[in-house]
Amino acid sequence: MTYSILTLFDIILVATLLWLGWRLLSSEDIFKAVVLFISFGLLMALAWVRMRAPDVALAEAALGAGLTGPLFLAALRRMNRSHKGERRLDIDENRDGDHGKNSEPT
Amino acid sequence: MSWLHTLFALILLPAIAVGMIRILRGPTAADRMMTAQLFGTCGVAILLLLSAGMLNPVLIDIALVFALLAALATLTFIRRTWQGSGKNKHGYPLS
Amino acid sequence: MDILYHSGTLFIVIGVLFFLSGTVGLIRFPDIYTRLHALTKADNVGLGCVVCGLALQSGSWVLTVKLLLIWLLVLIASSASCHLIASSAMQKNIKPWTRP
Amino acid sequence: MPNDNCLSTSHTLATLVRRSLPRFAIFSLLWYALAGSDALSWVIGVPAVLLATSLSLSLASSSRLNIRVAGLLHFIPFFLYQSFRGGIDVMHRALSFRQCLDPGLVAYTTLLPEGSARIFFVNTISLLPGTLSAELRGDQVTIHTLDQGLPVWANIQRLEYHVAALMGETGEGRENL
Repeated sequence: MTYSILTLFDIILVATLLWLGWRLLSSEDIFKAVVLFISFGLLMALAWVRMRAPDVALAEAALGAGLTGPLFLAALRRMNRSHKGERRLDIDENRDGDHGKNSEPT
Repeated sequence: MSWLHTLFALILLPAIAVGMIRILRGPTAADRMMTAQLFGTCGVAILLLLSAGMLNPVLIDIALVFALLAALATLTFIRRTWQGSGKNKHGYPLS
Repeated sequence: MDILYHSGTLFIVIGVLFFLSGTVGLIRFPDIYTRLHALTKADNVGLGCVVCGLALQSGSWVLTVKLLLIWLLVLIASSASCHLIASSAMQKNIKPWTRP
Repeated sequence: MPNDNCLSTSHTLATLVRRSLPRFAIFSLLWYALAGSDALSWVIGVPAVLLATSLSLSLASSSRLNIRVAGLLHFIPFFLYQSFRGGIDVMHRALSFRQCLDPGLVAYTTLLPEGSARIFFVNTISLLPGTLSAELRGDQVTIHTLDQGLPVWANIQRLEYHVAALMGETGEGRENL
């Protein structure tokens, strides 16, 4: 009983991971890709757990979701700033104005 | 009778998968980030249930790391990416 | 022992239901503030119920303390980040959705 | 913000010990809960606990956090019950066939003093049924509510009362209004 449930769990997990990876690579909005990457790290940690490698899962959770995520976010901000050619700190108010935001007025 | 816990973990996994729609769609950046936070909380619950289902107490430690680090990403996002600078306009005490 | 186990299972079922309804709310609700409601409340309560259920079933003090610690951490982290998201959304003048 | 004036008195050492001892005890208990009863784990544990104590002392704000035990005993059941109700409320709204939302913003002026009590209050608002703290400017809290028909003010006043009792801030309070 447990094994069949776990097999189903694995199938859903792998399918979600593949879908996530595909969307992550094909996404045009970089911020969306970063968030998808963080989620990918979290799910990948679950996958390592299922492969009975809890130590790798621990490292994946710490590095994949906890360290690279914030690093990517900080890098995104810096990239955005240099992309605009500005050195001022408080300028990039609507960073996501170019792609995502269409319904909320700013 | 640990299959019951595994079953609950299995039920929670689609909750994560469906939440991904919000990442793909969600109009503002914060909507996407919120969903990553949902993944963190849901991931903690799945890990706790799996640790009972797979009879492996080590997974609880991984859940602890999840709980700590999922929030870190959200906070970095708010402070660094979304909210202009780190300057704080309303006097919300940061310390 | 049996009663403890079954009441733990009941708690876990309730917690899983909370999680599912939180996800449904995240998909269905119209704007960022209402989605924050769904996320923070449903997920924290859901995790609380799951933790309570597992603690009832675990029967060991150290494990119970650890589980409660995880819940406390998630509680603090998510309520703080919820407030931060809401306040910076206000700061960016995102209008709350109102009933038409 | 570091504050040095509290350590500048003559009994610096006594103050330091009195402030650090509870933290030390709490962090030691935490380590025990995390690492288990293995005696060898304290090789890492003792430095970690010392580091955590010194870090938490240097990060602590000037307003001392004095939590009343009686207040805590009243607060925990209140908090658990209210957050459970909040979960039920959200579940009902999310799963109901028609969308029954009527969101709006409510302004509230808190009487809690600046510092940890106010921060704690603002963060717990988000766990009450139907309310979410959206903004904090000085003592003005802007609250987003899921349903304007809910008794938001009454709920929040009760929470404020409980937080005041928890933090030992009773006395100067509601009766001035």
